Amino acid sequence: MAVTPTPTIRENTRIAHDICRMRVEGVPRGEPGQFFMLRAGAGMEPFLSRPISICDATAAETVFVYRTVGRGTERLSALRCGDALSVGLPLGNGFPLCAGEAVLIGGGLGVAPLLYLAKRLRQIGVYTCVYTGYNDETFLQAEYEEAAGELHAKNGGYITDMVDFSRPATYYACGPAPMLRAAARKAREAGARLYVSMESRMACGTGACLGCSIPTADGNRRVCKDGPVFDAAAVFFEDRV
Amino acid sequence: MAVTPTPTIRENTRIAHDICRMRVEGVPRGEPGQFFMLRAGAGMEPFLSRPISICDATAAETVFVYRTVGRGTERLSALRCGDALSVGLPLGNGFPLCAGEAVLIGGGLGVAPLLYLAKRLRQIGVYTCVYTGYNDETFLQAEYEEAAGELHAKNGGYITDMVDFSRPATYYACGPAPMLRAAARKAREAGARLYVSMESRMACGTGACLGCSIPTADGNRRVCKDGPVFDAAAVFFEDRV
Amino acid sequence: MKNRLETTLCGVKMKNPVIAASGTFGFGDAYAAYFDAARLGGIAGKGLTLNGSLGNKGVRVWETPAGMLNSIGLENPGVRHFAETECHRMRALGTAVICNLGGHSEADYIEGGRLLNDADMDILELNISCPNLKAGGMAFGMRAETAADITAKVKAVTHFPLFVKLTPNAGDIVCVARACEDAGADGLSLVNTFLGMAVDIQQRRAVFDNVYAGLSGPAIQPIALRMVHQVCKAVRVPVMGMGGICDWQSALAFLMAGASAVQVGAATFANPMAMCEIIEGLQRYCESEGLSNIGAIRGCL
Amino acid sequence: MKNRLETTLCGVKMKNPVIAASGTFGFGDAYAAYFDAARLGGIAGKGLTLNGSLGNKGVRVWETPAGMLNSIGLENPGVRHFAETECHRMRALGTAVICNLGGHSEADYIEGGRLLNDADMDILELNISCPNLKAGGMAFGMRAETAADITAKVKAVTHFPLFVKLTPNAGDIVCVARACEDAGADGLSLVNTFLGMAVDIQQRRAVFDNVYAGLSGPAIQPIALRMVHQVCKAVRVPVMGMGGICDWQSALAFLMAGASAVQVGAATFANPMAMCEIIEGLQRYCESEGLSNIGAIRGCL
Ligand SMILES: Cc1cc2nc3c(=O)[nH]c(=O)nc-3n(C[C@H](O)[C@H](O)[C@H](O)COP(=O)(O)OP(=O)(O)OC[C@H]3O[C@@H](n4cnc5c(N)ncnc54)[C@H](O)[C@@H]3O)c2cc1C
Ligand SMILES: Cc1cc2nc3c(=O)[nH]c(=O)nc-3n(C[C@H](O)[C@H](O)[C@H](O)COP(=O)(O)OP(=O)(O)OC[C@H]3O[C@@H](n4cnc5c(N)ncnc54)[C@H](O)[C@@H]3O)c2cc1C
Ligand SMILES: Cc1cc2nc3c(=O)[nH]c(=O)nc-3n(C[C@H](O)[C@H](O)[C@H](O)COP(=O)(O)O)c2cc1C
Ligand SMILES: Cc1cc2nc3c(=O)[nH]c(=O)nc-3n(C[C@H](O)[C@H](O)[C@H](O)COP(=O)(O)O)c2cc1C
Ligand code: FES
Ligand code: FES
Repeated sequence: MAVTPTPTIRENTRIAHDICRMRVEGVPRGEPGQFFMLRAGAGMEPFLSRPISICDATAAETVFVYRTVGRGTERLSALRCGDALSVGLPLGNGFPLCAGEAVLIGGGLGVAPLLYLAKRLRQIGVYTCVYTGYNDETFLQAEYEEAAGELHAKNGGYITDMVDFSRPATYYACGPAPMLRAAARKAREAGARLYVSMESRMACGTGACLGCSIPTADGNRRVCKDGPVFDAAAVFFEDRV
Repeated sequence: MAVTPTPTIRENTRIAHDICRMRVEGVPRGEPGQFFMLRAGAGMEPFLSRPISICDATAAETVFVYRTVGRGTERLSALRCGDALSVGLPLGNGFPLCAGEAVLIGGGLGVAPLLYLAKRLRQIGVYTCVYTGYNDETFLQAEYEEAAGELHAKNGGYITDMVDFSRPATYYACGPAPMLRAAARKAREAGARLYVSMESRMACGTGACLGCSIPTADGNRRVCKDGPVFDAAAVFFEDRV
Repeated sequence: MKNRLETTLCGVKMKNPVIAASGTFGFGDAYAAYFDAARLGGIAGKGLTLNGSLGNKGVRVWETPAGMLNSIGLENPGVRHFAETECHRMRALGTAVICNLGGHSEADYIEGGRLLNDADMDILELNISCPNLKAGGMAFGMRAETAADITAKVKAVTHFPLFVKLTPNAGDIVCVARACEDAGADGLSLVNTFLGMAVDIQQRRAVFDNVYAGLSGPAIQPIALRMVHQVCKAVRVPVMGMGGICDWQSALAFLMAGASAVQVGAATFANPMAMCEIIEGLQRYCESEGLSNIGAIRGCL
Repeated sequence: MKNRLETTLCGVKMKNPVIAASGTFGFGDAYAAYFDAARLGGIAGKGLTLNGSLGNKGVRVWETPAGMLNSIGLENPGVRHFAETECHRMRALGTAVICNLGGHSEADYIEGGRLLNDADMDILELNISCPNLKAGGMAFGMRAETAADITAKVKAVTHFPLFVKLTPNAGDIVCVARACEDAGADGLSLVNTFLGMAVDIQQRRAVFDNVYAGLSGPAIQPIALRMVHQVCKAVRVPVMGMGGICDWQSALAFLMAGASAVQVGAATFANPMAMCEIIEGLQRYCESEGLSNIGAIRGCL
C-alpha cells in the first residue's frame, strides 16, 4: 500500500481534548493551504484516505493538526512513532501569497492550516493580523504568538464578528462553512478580497473522481484539485443574488 | 468491540523468523488444548477473528505463540503493549489428561499448544516424552527442556518417524494434517490411544455457524466446539476402511 | 429504566427488535458463555430441512473484505428433531423463537411446515433464499411466481405467523416481496446472502466445492439497506431487515428505512457482544432523542 | 526483463491487462504526480453524455465498510469536447484509450456513438449501467431486450470495437450478457456499481439527494467475481472484469475466472499506486510460475 514517499512519524500527541498534532518526516514539502490524504496502517480499513491540511512544514518535516471525529481520525490518533502511515503527495492549490498586509481568520480546526500561511507570509515580509476562534479549548496559540504580527483569540461566539474587513489587506479564512459564508458576506460588503479554504467529502483527492465538486461562479470546481482555496466571491456567489 | 474481558498485552516479540510470542494479562485461564479467537485493534478488519491455541497459562497470564502467515497474524504481530486486542473466552475442549505416561508429538506450530499440556501433565505427576519437529528454526526448546520428562527434537523430515508408538502411554499430537494422519495410522497399528488437535477454518469459534464441521466416525463434529481435540480413531476413521 | 425497545411483530411481543439471524447463532446456546440469550428480542434458529442434512463438503467459510462467504449447505438435524427437542431448549432461553425452514422441493417445504405445527415456537421463517443447496433453496426465491406459490402453500398448512425470507439475488426483489405479501405472507425477512465466489489462486481452483457461496457481513450493508428500503415502501406487512448490521447505528438505519426489526448475523462472529451493544445503543438513542419507543422512527426516511 | 503481460483485446494491443476504470481516473492525468500513466494497459475515461452534464447535487461520495458509495451522476464535458480535446491528451499518455459513453435516451447514445467516430481512441465502452441518472443509464442494462437493442443500434454507427458495460443490478446478468453478444457487442465490461444506500441517522434522512447510489470497492469483489465467472462461461467475446480489485491476487482471480483484462476503480483512491503494484505483481507471478504470458491462466477455473 505504500505510496512513493514513506513517511516516518516523529510525534503524535494530543494537544487538546480531542485534537492531535502529528509530526512526520520524509514527505515532500507542500505549500500553505495544500493538504495530504492520510491513512493509518497498511491495510484497506477505513477505505478512504482522510484529507488533512498542512499545519506547518519545513524541508525536513510536515506537521498535521487534526480533530478526532470518526473512525479515520481515531485510527490516526492511535499511531505511534514507527507505525505505518501513508500520506501520498501534497495536493490542491494553496493560498495565493499577497503583498502588503494580510488578515487571517481561523475557526476551530481552521486555525491549523493558517499557521503555515502566517509563517510563510512573515518570511516574505507581509504583516499578518490573525484571528483565531475556538469553541472550548484553545490550541496553537503559542505558535501564533511567534508567527503573527498581531493576534486576536476568541473562545465561543462568532470570530467573524471581531474582524474589521475595511483594512487595506488580503483576507484569508479557514473554518466551518457557516463561518466562511459570514466572512464572505462581510468581505463582499467591504469590498475586500477574501480567500477561503473549502471542505468537501473526498474519495481520490487528485481530481479524478469528481466526488468533491462544488458549484461556483465559474461552473463546477473540484475542491481537491481546483481548490481547496478559492476566491470567496466565486464559491459564495449564490449569496450575491 | 470489546468482549467481556479486556486483555492487556505484556509482551509481543518475535521468537523466530516468522514466529511471535504474545503474553497477555486479564483473560480467563483456559485448559491445555483450548484456544481463543484473537483480533487485533478495535475495528472490523480483518473481519474474522483468528483461532490461536493457548501455549501456556497461569492464573494471571496467557501466552500465545503464532506464526505470521497472512493479514490477521501480521496485524497481531504488529501489536505493542497497550494496543487494543480482543480474545474473547477460552473455547473448545482441551486435551483429556491421562495418568501414567504421555507421549507428546508436535510438528511446526503444533509444538505450541503441547507445551501447556506438558506443564500440566508434569504437575499431576505424569511422565512426558516430547517429540518436537521443526522445518527450519527451532523454538520453545528451552521451555520444553524444563517441562518435559524427555525431549526429542528434529529439524526437517517427519517427526512421526522418530516416535515409538508401542509404549504403554497416552499419545497426543498437534501439527499439520499430514503429520496427524501419519500419527493416527501408526497409533492405530500399534493399538495406542492418540488424541489429535485439529484445524479447520472458523467463523464463530463457538459452535454457532457450522463453518468448521468435519466428518467423523460419530457424524459431523464442530472442530471449535466438539474439538479441537479429538480421538484420532474418530477423525481419521476413513483411513481405516 | 424503562425499556423503550419493546416491539410486537404479528402479535409476537419482543423485548426489543434485535434478533439473531438464522445460521449464525445455532439454536441459541452457542454464545451462552458470552451473554444471556434472554437479552435478545428473538433468535432465528439454524435453517432446517425435512430430513436433516450433513451440509456441504470442503471449505465452508472464507473471509472477504469486510465480510465472509459461507457454504454450510444447511447442515441441520431435521424438522422432527427441532419440533421434539431443540424448540423446547430454545423456548427455555426466554426469548422469541423463530424457526427457519429450508427445503429441497415443494413437498419438503409443505411437509416441514406441517410438522412444525407441533413445535413450541413463535414465528415460521420460510427460507427460499439459501444459495448453498444444489436443489431447492434460493431457486424458489428468484422469481415472483415460484415465491408466491410456495408462500401460499406453506401459509395454508402453518399455524404460525409466516415470514418469507427473500434473496437479494432475485432479479426484482420488490416484485418478489409484493408477490409473497399477496400470497399471504405475514411478514418478510431480507436479505439472505449474496451469491459470491472466491478463488484459491495457489491451487488455481475455486475455494468452494460448489464454486459459488453466500456473502454476508458489513460489506453488503449498503445494498441490503437499499433493498429493505425499497421493499418497505412497497409492502404493508412488517419486515425484518438484515445484511451487514454490526452496530447500533447500522441497526437504526435499517429501522429508519422501514424495518420493524433487525437481524444480526455475521457481525456476531467478529464481535460476540454485537447484539448486546446494539440493544444498549438503541435504548440510549431513544433516551437521548426522547423517544418513548423505538418504533417512532420506523420508516422515517 | 521480458513483458509477460502483453494482451490484445479485439485487435487493440495493450502492454498489460490492467486498465483504469471509468470515472475513477478522470481523463488520465489526475495521478500524473504519482506515476506515469504509460505504465497502464489502458484508461477508460470518465463517462460522457452527449451534451455534458454538471452531475448530481448534494453529497457525492460516502465511505462504507471496505468500499464506497458514489452519486456523481456523470458530471462530464460532453462527447464533442472529448472528441476535440480530451482524446488527444489521453492519446498522448501512451496507453490504450477507452471511451465510456453514457446517455439519457436512445437518441443520446446513438448520436454520441456517431460523434465519437471522430475521436482518437481505441475502444468504445457503452455504459448502460450507471445507477446515478434519473433517466437512461442503468435502465437500459436491466433487461436483455433493452440492452440488446441499444447495443445493436450503437454497433451500427460506431467504427470502434464495442464493449458493453453491464450492471450487476440486472435480474439475470448472464442473460443480458448473452443478448449483448448476440446483438453484436465485441466485448463486455462488468461490473458497474451496485445500487446501495446510506442513511444519515443524525439528520434522519438519506445521505444522497437521489437516495440510492452506486457501491464499489473491495466489499463487492466476491459478487463481481462470481458474475464475471458466470458471464465468461456463457459468452465467447472478451470480458473486462472489475469490481473491488485491489491487489494482484484479486486481479489474478478475475483473470482465472475468465476475464481477458481487469479494470481497477475505487482501489486507486485508497492506494494511488494500486494499479502499478498489480502490474508488477502479475509480472512477478508469471515469472515465478514460468508463464510466458499471463493469458495462459485465463479462465483456468
Ligand atoms: C481539504 C481538507 C482539509 C482538511 N484539513 C483538516 C485539518 O487540517 N484538520 C482536521 O482536523 N480536519 C481537516 N479536514 C477535515 C477532515 O478531513 C475530517 O475531519 C476527516 O476526514 C474525518 O474523518 P473521520 O474518519 O474521523 O470521520 P468520519 O465521519 O468517520 O468520516 C467518514 C467519511 O466522511 C469524510 N468526512 C467527514 N468529515 C469531513 C469533513 N469535515 N470534510 C471532508 N470530509 C469529511 C471522511 O473523510 C470519510 O470519508 C479537512 C478536510 C478537507 C476537505
Ligand atoms: C483450533 C486452532 C488453533 C490454532 N492454534 C494456532 C497456534 O497456536 N499458533 C498458530 O500459529 N496458528 C494456530 N492456528 C492456525 C491459525 O489460526 C492460522 O494460522 C491463522 O488463522 C491464519 O490467519 P492469517 O490472517 O494470518 O492468514 P490468512 O490466510 O490471511 O487467513 C484467512 C482466513 O483463513 C483462516 N485460516 C488460515 N489458515 C488457517 C489454519 N491453518 N487454520 C484455520 N484457519 C485458517 C483464517 O483464520 C482467516 O479466516 C490454529 C488454528 C485452529 C483452528
Ligand atoms: C454461516 C452462515 C449460515 C447461515 N445459515 C442460514 C440459514 O440456515 N438459513 C437462513 O435463512 N439464512 C442463513 N444465513 C443467512 C443469514 O441469516 C443472514 O441472512 C445473512 O448472513 C445476512 O446477514 P449478516 O450480513 O448480518 O450476516 C447464514 C449466514 C451465515 C453467515
Ligand atoms: C466515483 C466513481 C465514478 C464512476 N463513474 C463511472 C462512469 O462514469 N462510467 C462508468 O461506466 N462507470 C463508472 N464508475 C464505475 C467504475 O468504473 C467501476 O465499474 C466500479 O466502480 C466497480 O469497480 P471498483 O470496485 O474497482 O471501483 C464509477 C465508479 C466510481 C467509484
Ligand atoms: S476527491 Fe476526487 S475529484 Fe476531488
Ligand atoms: S467455527 Fe462456527 S461452528 Fe465452529
